[in-house]
Amino acid sequence: MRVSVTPEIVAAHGLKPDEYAHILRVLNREPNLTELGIFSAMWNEHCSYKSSRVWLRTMPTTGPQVVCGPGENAGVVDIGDGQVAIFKMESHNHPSFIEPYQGAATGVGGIMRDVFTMGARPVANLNALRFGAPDHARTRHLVYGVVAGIGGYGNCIGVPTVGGEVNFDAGYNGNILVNAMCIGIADASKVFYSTASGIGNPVVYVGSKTGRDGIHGASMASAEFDENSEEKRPTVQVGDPFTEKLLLEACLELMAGDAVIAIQDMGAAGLTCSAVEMASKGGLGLLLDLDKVPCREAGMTAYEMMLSESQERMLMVLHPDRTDAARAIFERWELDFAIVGETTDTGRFIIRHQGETVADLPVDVLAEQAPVYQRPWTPTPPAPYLPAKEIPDTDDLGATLARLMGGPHLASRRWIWEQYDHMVMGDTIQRPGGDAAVVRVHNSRKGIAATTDVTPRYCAAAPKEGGKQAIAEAFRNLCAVGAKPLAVTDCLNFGNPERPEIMGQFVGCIEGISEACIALDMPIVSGNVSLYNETSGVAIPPTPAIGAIGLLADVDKMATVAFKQDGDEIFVIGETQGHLGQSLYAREIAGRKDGAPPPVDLAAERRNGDFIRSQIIAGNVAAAHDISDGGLLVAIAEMALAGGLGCMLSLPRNAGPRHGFLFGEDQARYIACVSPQKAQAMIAAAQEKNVPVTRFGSVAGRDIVLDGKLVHSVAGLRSAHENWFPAYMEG
Amino acid sequence: MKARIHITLKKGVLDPQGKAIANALSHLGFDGVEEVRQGKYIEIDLADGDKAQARAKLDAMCAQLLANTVIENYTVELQA
Amino acid sequence: MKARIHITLKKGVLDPQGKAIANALSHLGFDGVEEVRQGKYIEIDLADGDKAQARAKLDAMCAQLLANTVIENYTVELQA
Amino acid sequence: MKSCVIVFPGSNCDRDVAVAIEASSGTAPLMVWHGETALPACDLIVLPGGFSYGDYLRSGAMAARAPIMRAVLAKAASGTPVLGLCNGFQIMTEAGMLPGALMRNAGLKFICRDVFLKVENTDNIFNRRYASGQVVRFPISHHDGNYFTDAATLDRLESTGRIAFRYCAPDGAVNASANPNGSLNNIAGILNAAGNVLGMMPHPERLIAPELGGSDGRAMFDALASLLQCA
Ligand SMILES: Nc1ncnc2c1ncn2[C@@H]1O[C@H](COP(=O)(O)OP(=O)(O)O)[C@@H](O)[C@H]1O
Ligand SMILES: [Mg+2]
Repeated sequence: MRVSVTPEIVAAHGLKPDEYAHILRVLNREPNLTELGIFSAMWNEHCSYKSSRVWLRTMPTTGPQVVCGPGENAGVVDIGDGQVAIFKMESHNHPSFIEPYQGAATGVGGIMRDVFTMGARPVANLNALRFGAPDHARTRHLVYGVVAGIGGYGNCIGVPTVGGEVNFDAGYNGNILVNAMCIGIADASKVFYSTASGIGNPVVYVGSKTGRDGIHGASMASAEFDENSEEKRPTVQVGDPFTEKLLLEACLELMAGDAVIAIQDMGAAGLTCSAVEMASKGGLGLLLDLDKVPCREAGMTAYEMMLSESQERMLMVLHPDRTDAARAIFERWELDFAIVGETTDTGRFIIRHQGETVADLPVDVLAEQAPVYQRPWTPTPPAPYLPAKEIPDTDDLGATLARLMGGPHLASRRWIWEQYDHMVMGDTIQRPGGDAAVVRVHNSRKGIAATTDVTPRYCAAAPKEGGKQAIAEAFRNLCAVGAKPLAVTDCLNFGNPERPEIMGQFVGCIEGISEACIALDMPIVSGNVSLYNETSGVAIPPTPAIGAIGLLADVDKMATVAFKQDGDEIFVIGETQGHLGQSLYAREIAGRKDGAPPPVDLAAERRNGDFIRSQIIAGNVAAAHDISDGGLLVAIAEMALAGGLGCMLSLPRNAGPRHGFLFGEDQARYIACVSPQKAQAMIAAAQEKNVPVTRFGSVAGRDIVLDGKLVHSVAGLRSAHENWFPAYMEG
Repeated sequence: MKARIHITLKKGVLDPQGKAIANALSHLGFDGVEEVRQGKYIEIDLADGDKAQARAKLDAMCAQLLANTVIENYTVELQA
Repeated sequence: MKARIHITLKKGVLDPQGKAIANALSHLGFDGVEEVRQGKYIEIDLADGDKAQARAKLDAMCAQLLANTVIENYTVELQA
Repeated sequence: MKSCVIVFPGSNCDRDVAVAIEASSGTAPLMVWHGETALPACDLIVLPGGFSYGDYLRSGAMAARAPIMRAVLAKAASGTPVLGLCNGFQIMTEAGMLPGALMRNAGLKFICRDVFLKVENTDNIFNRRYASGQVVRFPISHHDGNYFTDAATLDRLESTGRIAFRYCAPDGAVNASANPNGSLNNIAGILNAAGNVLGMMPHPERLIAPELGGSDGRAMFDALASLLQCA
């Protein structure tokens, strides 16, 4: 079949006229349709990072703990004892909007493949989700499907889903965000990379058969939505977690030996991206024979095979004399195994099908000469400081607290996490619901703490502060369980980068993230960019989701948020100024969406975080919690709910406006509960480190009481907090 | 009135269940199984007396809830 | 040869999925739904040419794997 | 003690239960591949949790027909203790080792959380270390745990003391609000007539140490280990 390439076809492949002109120049001829498809897959935003690349390069990615930073399937960090943690977060936004169950499920499947491709056994999954307003017509359906899909895939594979975050905001009505993160553990000596080497080595395809799934999915994931997006439906990929479980076990079994030279999972634009990346990294050529590719349907064209996004597939370069042993492993696991090509020294990507050469393209052009854009950007205008006195205090503290705790932003996410198996593998030491999840490194005392964070309303108001805050909050969540923060993965979700104001958000967030990563010693080791999250010209709030991990040397020295016993003293660590701009109180209670978000003092973050961690490890802290969304009183209430205990609080003399003190979202703060016997030691240590501590009360009874007046019973708060989600979902 | 509804995966959409069933059948020694596709079968008892109305209603039920029209097709049969 | 297999819950076996569908339909404003039962529908392509043999084989497949005869009934239809 | 854990494609709690067995008995179990046709001499067989064959078609259906199951059935018939946890329980009912079926949870959702169980029958090798009527806390983690059987079988199970565990409230009350999945009579686990086969949906292997959030499951593995050690 000869289709000549018209401008319409070029446009339908998402290539701009000047990009196509570049193709004509380097090829010195017209590409055929298959070749055009290959270019479009390699050069679209999703694979080439053409709008973001110049900015990603500015991010801090190194540190003594980093074994492998961005550029591979996932980032690799040292966790001591000859072991590494391998982790990454990735978006599956558009597919999840179209078909929430399968979109989310295949997102989880994809991120797990990124991790086990590198030789790690996945040990924990997390997810960062953003949905539209609760009262938007599609929201409930999307929540239902996405949560079921994440659970359906992760539960079946048997990797615990231990954490994540969920926001509801009208800004996501037309573009939900589904960001999935996976963490794996490997021996440092057994990490596998995607750089092919050697000439004439077999290129091997394993896993599921190739079908006509998600053809143009990668391009779809980068195309702005419009009213016609419903028509793009048949490109949905269906996940097969059972096959992925087999693939996981077979790959790890193969990797225990020495057969693998290079390995790459097939994700977006499957065979094309994986083959080109392996060849390009090795400076090689690659020959593929499509007649050897296991297909699910008869009559698939070269174009379809090269662009198929069928799930649960991998491409590897093997040592030729280990190929038979490798085949035996995959056959035992009842997976397809086919030698589909070989490495060459030509530097060309040559594809044969039914006796003909259907593509002959230069590898380096495909992989390295993708366009790179220095997109124009305009900074977000600064938001003015919003003083507490411009916002009224509440006259019913209890009702206000219950409204916050029982509303969509802060209500318990139990409805979600109970659909996720969060205990399988037998190493979940801190379950969902705390500041960070903790999974023990199997057969050791070590623990990996993990969290995902970003506060999009801060990023929208002040991108740079918001970027800093996302890292700072992740840092705090790790410190609050007693973990030493190690490294970060990010998932940068934004609108259309061709609009300067959106690009301005992107740049601002990256600057903030970078500054915070340096100050807090948390390099970025992997990540993903998702742009064009807009519908009919309306962009999502800037949402640079951060996934971070930390290390506990001994899981017995871990803190949780739950109040432990009557009489423990409650301290606020860090300085409270009562910053209400962009707080939940200002937005939800006072209806004020303006104002600057709380400023982030990175030196204070570092100092206070290091302090709380050292106090936890020293055994001085009975319970710890960082203060974030909702402020101090909300954090106290969360500790009370977790422990089933109340408290007697008293406003400090220099508290300033009461609502600012109780609901302000000042950064770099924690609550620490300390037994009376240890309080003096903790205070002395704080003074020595110049860390502000304020006594705020003690754990007592079954009610939250402030200055002698009942604020709310813990039991009553619990029902508000627990009921919102199930009641909402039952609709 | 009784309706029989069949919901099947669209052509070309991966059917992991069907694939696994086909494998299991061949392990059990059943040869000659070329393809297995699994769908749903739903029986609905309706109070309505009018056939045309019932059919319209069932169609709407399928489109709105019973079938996931992104990946599934459906057929409705009405019995007297 | 193509076979269509219907697997339905036996009478008296509670059908949580059917019940949930009935509830959801009424939530969506569909009235007059008296009962919903959900079953499975399986299509099998067989290489066999002989109808009687195929039918015996399909029966055995149902009894041995496709249906759980503790709670389910099955029917097999053969198409040319 | 010699024990075997059967590994089906898609099993995913096989390692977890092996850890529990080793913690109690000091000896790691043998992991036996589903495709084997014979079992070594052993004192305990475990069918672990997970999603054998993806739980496609029906949970446990395909695993119940795996080659190794013939040997498992034979050992069970000759009195070897067999423990089925979660997917293992589903496999047992599908294989006819235990009566009834595990249907989709009444709420239709997958549920992972700790539940309270009332220990009903302690006169068996699995539950000897629990007191009759004791309330224990185990996690559940399943989509298809809604126990169903016909009325006559249910009567027989009830009247012959074959209910091993029932879902209950923290104070031991067995009622509808303590029933997470719609199981008949709040049944969480049952025994065969001889008492050497136990199938249950909850996961005792997940709560065997304080750092995991509790140790109520430990007693089951301790009981098996001590009994089998002096056997
Ligand atoms: N925002 C980011 N920050 C840091 N690294 C990034 C970011 N986005 C992408 N990367 C890195 O770029 C590489 C390519 O990303 P991607 O195409 O998403 O990986 P994959 O092909 O495995 O899906 C990865 O190594 C990823 O970690
Ligand atoms: Mg990858």
